[in-house]
Amino acid sequence: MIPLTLPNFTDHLKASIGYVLPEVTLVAAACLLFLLACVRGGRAVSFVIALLGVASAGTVAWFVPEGVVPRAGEAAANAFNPAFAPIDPTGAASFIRWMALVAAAVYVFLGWTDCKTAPPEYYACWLVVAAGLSLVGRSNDLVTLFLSLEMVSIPTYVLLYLPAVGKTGQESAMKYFMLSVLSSAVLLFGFSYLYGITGSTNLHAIIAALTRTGTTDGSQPLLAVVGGVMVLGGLGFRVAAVPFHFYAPDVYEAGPTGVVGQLAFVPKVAGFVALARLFGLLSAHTPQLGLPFGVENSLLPLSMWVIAVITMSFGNLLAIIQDNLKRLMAYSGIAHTGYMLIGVLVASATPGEGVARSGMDAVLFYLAAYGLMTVGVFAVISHVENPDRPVESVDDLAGLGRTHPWAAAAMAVFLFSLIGLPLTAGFVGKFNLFVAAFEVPTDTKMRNMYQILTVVAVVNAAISAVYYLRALGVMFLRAPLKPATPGRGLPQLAVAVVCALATVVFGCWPQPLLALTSKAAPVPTPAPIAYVTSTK
Amino acid sequence: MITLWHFLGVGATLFALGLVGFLTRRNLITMFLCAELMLQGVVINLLAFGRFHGTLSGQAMGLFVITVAACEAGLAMALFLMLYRRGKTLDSGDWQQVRETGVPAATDAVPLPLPPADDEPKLPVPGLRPEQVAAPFPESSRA
Amino acid sequence: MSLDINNPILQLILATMLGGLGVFFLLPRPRGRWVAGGVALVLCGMGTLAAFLITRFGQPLAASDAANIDWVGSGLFWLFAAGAIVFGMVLVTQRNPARGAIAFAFVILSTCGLFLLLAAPFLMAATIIIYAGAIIVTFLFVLMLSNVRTASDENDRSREPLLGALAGFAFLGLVLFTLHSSEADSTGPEALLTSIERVRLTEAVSKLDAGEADEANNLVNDVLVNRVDGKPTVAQRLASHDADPRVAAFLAQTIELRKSNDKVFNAQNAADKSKAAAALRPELIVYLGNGHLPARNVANLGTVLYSEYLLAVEMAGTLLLVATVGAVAIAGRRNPAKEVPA
Amino acid sequence: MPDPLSPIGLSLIAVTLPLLGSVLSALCGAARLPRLAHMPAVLTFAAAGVISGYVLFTLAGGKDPLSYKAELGTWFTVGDMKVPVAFHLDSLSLIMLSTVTFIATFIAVFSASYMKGDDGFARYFAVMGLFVFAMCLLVTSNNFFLLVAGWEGVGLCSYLLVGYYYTKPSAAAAARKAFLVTRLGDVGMILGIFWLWKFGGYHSNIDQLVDHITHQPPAADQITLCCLLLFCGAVGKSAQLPLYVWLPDAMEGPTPVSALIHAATMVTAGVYLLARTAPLFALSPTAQIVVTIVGGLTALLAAFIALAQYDLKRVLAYSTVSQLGFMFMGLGCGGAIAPNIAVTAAIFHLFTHAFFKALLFLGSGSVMHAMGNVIDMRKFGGLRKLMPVTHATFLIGSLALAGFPLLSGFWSKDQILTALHDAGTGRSVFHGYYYTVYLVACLTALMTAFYTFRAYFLTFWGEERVPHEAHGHAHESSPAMTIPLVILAVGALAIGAVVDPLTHWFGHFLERSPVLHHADEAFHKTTNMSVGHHAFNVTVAAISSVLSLAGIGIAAMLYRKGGPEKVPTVLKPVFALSQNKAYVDEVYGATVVLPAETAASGSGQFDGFLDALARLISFIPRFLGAVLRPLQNGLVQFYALGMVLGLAVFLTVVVLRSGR
Repeated sequence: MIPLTLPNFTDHLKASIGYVLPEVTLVAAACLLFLLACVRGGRAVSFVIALLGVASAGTVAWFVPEGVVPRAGEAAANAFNPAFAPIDPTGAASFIRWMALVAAAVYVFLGWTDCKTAPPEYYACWLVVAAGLSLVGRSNDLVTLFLSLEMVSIPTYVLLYLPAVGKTGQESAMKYFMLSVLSSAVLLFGFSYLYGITGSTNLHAIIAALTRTGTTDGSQPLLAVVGGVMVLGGLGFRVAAVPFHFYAPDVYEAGPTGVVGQLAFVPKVAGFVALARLFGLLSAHTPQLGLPFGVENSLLPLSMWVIAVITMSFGNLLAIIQDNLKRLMAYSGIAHTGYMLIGVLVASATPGEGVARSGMDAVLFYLAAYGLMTVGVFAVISHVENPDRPVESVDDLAGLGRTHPWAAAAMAVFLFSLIGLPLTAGFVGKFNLFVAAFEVPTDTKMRNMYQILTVVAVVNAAISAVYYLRALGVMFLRAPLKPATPGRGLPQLAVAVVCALATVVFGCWPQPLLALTSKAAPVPTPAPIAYVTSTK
Repeated sequence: MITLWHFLGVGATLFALGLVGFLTRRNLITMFLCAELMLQGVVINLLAFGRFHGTLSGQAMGLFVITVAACEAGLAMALFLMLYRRGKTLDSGDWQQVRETGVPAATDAVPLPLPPADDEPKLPVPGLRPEQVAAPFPESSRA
Repeated sequence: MSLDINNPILQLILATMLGGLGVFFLLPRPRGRWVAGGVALVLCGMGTLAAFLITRFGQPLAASDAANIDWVGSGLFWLFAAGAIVFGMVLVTQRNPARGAIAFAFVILSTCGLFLLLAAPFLMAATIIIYAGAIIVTFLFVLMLSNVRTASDENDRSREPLLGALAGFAFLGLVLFTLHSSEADSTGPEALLTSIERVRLTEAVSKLDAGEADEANNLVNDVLVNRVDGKPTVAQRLASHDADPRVAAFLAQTIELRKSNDKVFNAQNAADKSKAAAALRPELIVYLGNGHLPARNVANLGTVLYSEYLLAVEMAGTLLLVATVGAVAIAGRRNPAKEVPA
Repeated sequence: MPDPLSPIGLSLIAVTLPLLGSVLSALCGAARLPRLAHMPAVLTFAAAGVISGYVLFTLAGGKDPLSYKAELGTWFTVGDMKVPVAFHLDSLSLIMLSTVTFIATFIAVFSASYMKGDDGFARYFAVMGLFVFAMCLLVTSNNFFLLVAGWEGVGLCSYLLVGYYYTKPSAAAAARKAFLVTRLGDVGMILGIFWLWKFGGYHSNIDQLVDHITHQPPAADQITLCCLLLFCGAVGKSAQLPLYVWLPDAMEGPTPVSALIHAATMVTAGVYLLARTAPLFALSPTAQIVVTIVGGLTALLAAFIALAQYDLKRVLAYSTVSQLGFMFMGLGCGGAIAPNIAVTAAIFHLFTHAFFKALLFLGSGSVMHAMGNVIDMRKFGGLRKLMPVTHATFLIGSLALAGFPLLSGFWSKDQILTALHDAGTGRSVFHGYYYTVYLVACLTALMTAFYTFRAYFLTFWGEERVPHEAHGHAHESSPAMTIPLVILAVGALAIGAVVDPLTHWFGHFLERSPVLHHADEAFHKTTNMSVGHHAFNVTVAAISSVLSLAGIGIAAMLYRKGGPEKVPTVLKPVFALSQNKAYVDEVYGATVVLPAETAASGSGQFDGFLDALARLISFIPRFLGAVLRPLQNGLVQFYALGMVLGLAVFLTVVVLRSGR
């Protein structure tokens, strides 16, 4: 825009800075750590500073109010309408922020053994990742969204390389880097078309324009569809959906355990949230506008359906034949991505017509539950492994029940949760997703494909029990292969135990988390609200 | 005055070329340059759309794309340097140690052509006495 | 579908296939590389692509009528576009990575030319500076690391040349097809000002400069308020262009300005008229947006960056910091082979 | 929150007590007091048994509908669905609760002695406590969540207990097989529950859901689909065709575990589930006839396989499968006669079966204990003198299982046969099927008597032989093991007669459950048939008595002498007998023994075939995985190619489909 009168710069600043104070705090802590790196900071100091940074970010997030955000429509003529600000603190924003902050704290503990080579840099990069994740949840502009996604991936390249001194570690860092660059380019190509077709980088404006520019038969213009598919491809890489999943097994296998634990979770959250924001599934303002890539007006949901089916089946099939534990977790993560795509699909059904669930709430819950279990598994691996006793194949877990009872008990909880046994968070998450898919009425264009998808998912969940159960059996029903060595790093054990407790607590009493997620992704209201009064 | 579509065509072509290069060329540096080529295509798209809409958002976004590309380039340099130090090669195909068990490593069937015959004169290896050449002076005459 | 050479779909398919085949032949490999044929095919492909673009979308920088074709602009466009694509081809197919890097530098120069045509001088400069720096560094690396005179795996072999070329050019074909059909059904993006309107407003600016303020004003009225060749006026389009309230608010402001300016012009008051004529110029600049490019471009871009995208600037700064420190941390490690004896 | 002294409050206390016991047992293990680990389990099971028994007796009289509900607050809310922690106590769940806790108490007492000195003593009782808790949760829950929680909980405990001797690879394999095969059935069940929710207005409480569906029934084929999907779960858990393959393997666990989980309680969960959802099944006669036919086939096949087994526990395992088949046959009659009669018959059989099957398993455990863990009947024999108490109680159990007149098993089996007979002669469209199944059931009853007594005679008759593994402690087990046997034997002997045929208490008590009432209503609405009452059918009873006696008689003729030398060829005793009555016996041999032998071996083959099929099914995912494996070949450019090709495919489809 070329303004007639130059705006007051501080107006723009005021419009957004209040919404990102905790992220600013995180980045400030990261800068402090970078400074510390100049004077050779030790591990303990870095650890404490990182933790303090997270804690102060949490404090800021808790005590500084986000301000009252006028609903769309109240301030139509106002150029600083929050719906058109680069930051949108509504919707799932604060849920994602808290998720990022909790994850930040958890990963500070989890990185204890991995950060040895360069502790300040390691923790600083990690804090930037957390800030990026939080910003993904509140970006309301293509530019901000792209940059926050990069804030998640660029430090990750560094993190993957820093602790990895072995050849395979380098290899995994290289693979992730190259493929991530490729997927970024694809994503950007999609962004450029989305911007081009609508003339704005603002997500809200993009969605509003796309829902209106449909041709006579209600389908999207081709340019927008191409943009949508490219975005799906670029973000499919982050969530590790087939066929964009290729990097996951290799990187998980050879990457440093703590970082892989992060890689298994953070990009997934970022990817799903970005996808939801771009497709208008997750903002307090957008549901009223309709869906740019909904079931009725594009083939994208059908593509996602296919991707979901392939992803969950592929993940499970390859996980069954794995011997390497971390590789197994990679394929398991791919399968779980498939389950989560169900929720995104449900959300892309026409809102309001008998859909009792927004679908994204189920995804958010599942992300939280999946985070708990998968981070927990990697915490256990990181705790148990050491140079004398590397944990590579599943058989390396043999006898864990006797040598490391606490870690084994936590691991058992995670595996049960990954299987989806009742009274664990994993069960509630799966249940939530499946019921949401089942509830979708069959009179949409997709007919009863949601129900078919659920059947496929339930069968897949049953298959997945095979490999989790094998790990479980090896842990408890076999004698240890190597003499017991004491667990390395108490922080990881603490993480594992806390995650296990949370898994059980959220499994037995999921209501608080469910309330949060359904608040973060409310059921869309069907009636469109006129949000712009045309200028007379 | 402006036809958007020509520029979009050029942008798409650059992007596709970069894609082909990324998929086929095995030198890591060339691969990375091809990725940058893709980003150039994206930037052309952005600027063309920006010009078309008469807004500056496109240019701003293009600027950020270039910034991020620069970040990636910096990291790529460091990463490739370390990879080269370890493996003495920049061939992306040499980094395939991590893969599914039981899947054979990809090898190249066709041998490389022999290096062309070298016509340039060879300098003797320093520090060794050239064998064929007889010493013009006796040992003692050297200072 | 008849095999009419002017059929854009046919041209599109032909261009993609020729290009793909040419690149396939050109890609380095130990045996069976056919350079001459590849070059010929690629050139044919590029020609067909150009033919497709012209058939489908006309001359790149066409004016309202044939007499006004901007030959210089068109020529520059074709020059830079061809340069970018040719050097891109060289980068992709060149065996020697050092030459590839130089080719990339030329790609950058060509795209910077295109940037200029797209009224983005700042980006042009920034790209040259950033990439020149990056390229020189890359170049040094290439020289330092891969100074191999013999054939080597990474330079003289291609990974899956057929499938790679197929994937890339299939992608290109699809995107071109998308462009082809997007323009056809006019669901393409909707610009605030069409190109013809821009031309007319530029004319108005020149009239204003020539002292013909009244005519300039009439021209502006023609374009903005009355009608432009049957298409909806800006004011009408404004009502529908409500996606982004910032745009709407801005346009509303300009329309107000137009009304008041027009009133003054119609008042036949000489003193007021000169004042209004003085006000008409900034107004026109507003309409034209970047009408005064490149002079105002940098300033406007700066305004945008430091108002709308201020947060993004900060984030980009963070990213640069992380990347720099990270690169130092990665590369600053002493000989990793020593650390692990394996 | 219910009053703790109200019936439901007491029942909830009874439900939680085993959990407490489990935790305490685990603590005993952790506190290095593993020897005391059985105390908490035994005491809490006993207390739970006493409490549920007390509740049962206080509520036994009266004619009012018996239904207590309790909600312990909201568990969670998902969309429109509010899930409370809801419990439901009616006659059905009360009978299940009492049976489970009662039997569990004695099995715990028995195990305390049986498992003495084992390494995992504390672990054993901790898991057992957890199992009993899960089972109680399963039978008292009023929503499908808790039910599924209990359902998976018992599966998990079964996994842990079957794999108890984890050093044996076969035990670990059996444990995994049991878990995975039952989960295969659970897939169907979960989907069935989803579908039920869809039709049932997303009520999470079972009673509300059932009410909703019975009042606004969906299309017949939809409700049939739901019912059959639910039945899938029951097929897995209750080891019916074709998913029964896990149960015989599950005998790798300690014998008391087999007695508790794989005979008396967990495997009946499927029967309970169908009884609990009887009103839904009443809406779909088609589903009912499927249930009956599956039950009939299972009963017949398992009986055939049992004919040729030499492993005492395996004979009992197959007999369990067969008896569960009987229960499903009975349940399925609800499509042709009043569901109330059908369910009563099935639950009554479940009830008596729990006693005599637990008794038989514990008896076999006692034998096994004395024989040094040898269970092959060819290696021992003539133990009746050596182990008099075990012998006597085992005899009673065998008689009850064989359906010897006036014992518990006789009455309950008679009710099922009567139900089948009535259904077969009734007005149902499927009456021909029912009558066929009735004939199958009669044949199975004959075979049951035969193989039971074959096992009995082989073990306890003939000359005394003891395998060398016994190491000289081949003697009667300690009182801690025999007393539970005696008590269960009393139950097997008399409880059937006491509770139903004489007093009709059982039927009347069960009838008071609102579930059966609803089922009758739905049945009446669907089939337009009147709701009859159970009547003792003298002909059926006489036929079943004759069959039972005939089976016992044949077994006595063939195996009375016991002994290994006669066993390998069944025809040998026939030959010996034929010396003086040659003609008759040859005919007998040709008409009875040979076909029986052939059928038994044929069934064995079929069993093997099913096993191979199961292995094939489990192989398919691995095969597909191996096929997909080369995709991950470690080359970064190949990965990129995969990504781009995938993208290109999606782009092609989307662009060409969207762009007209």
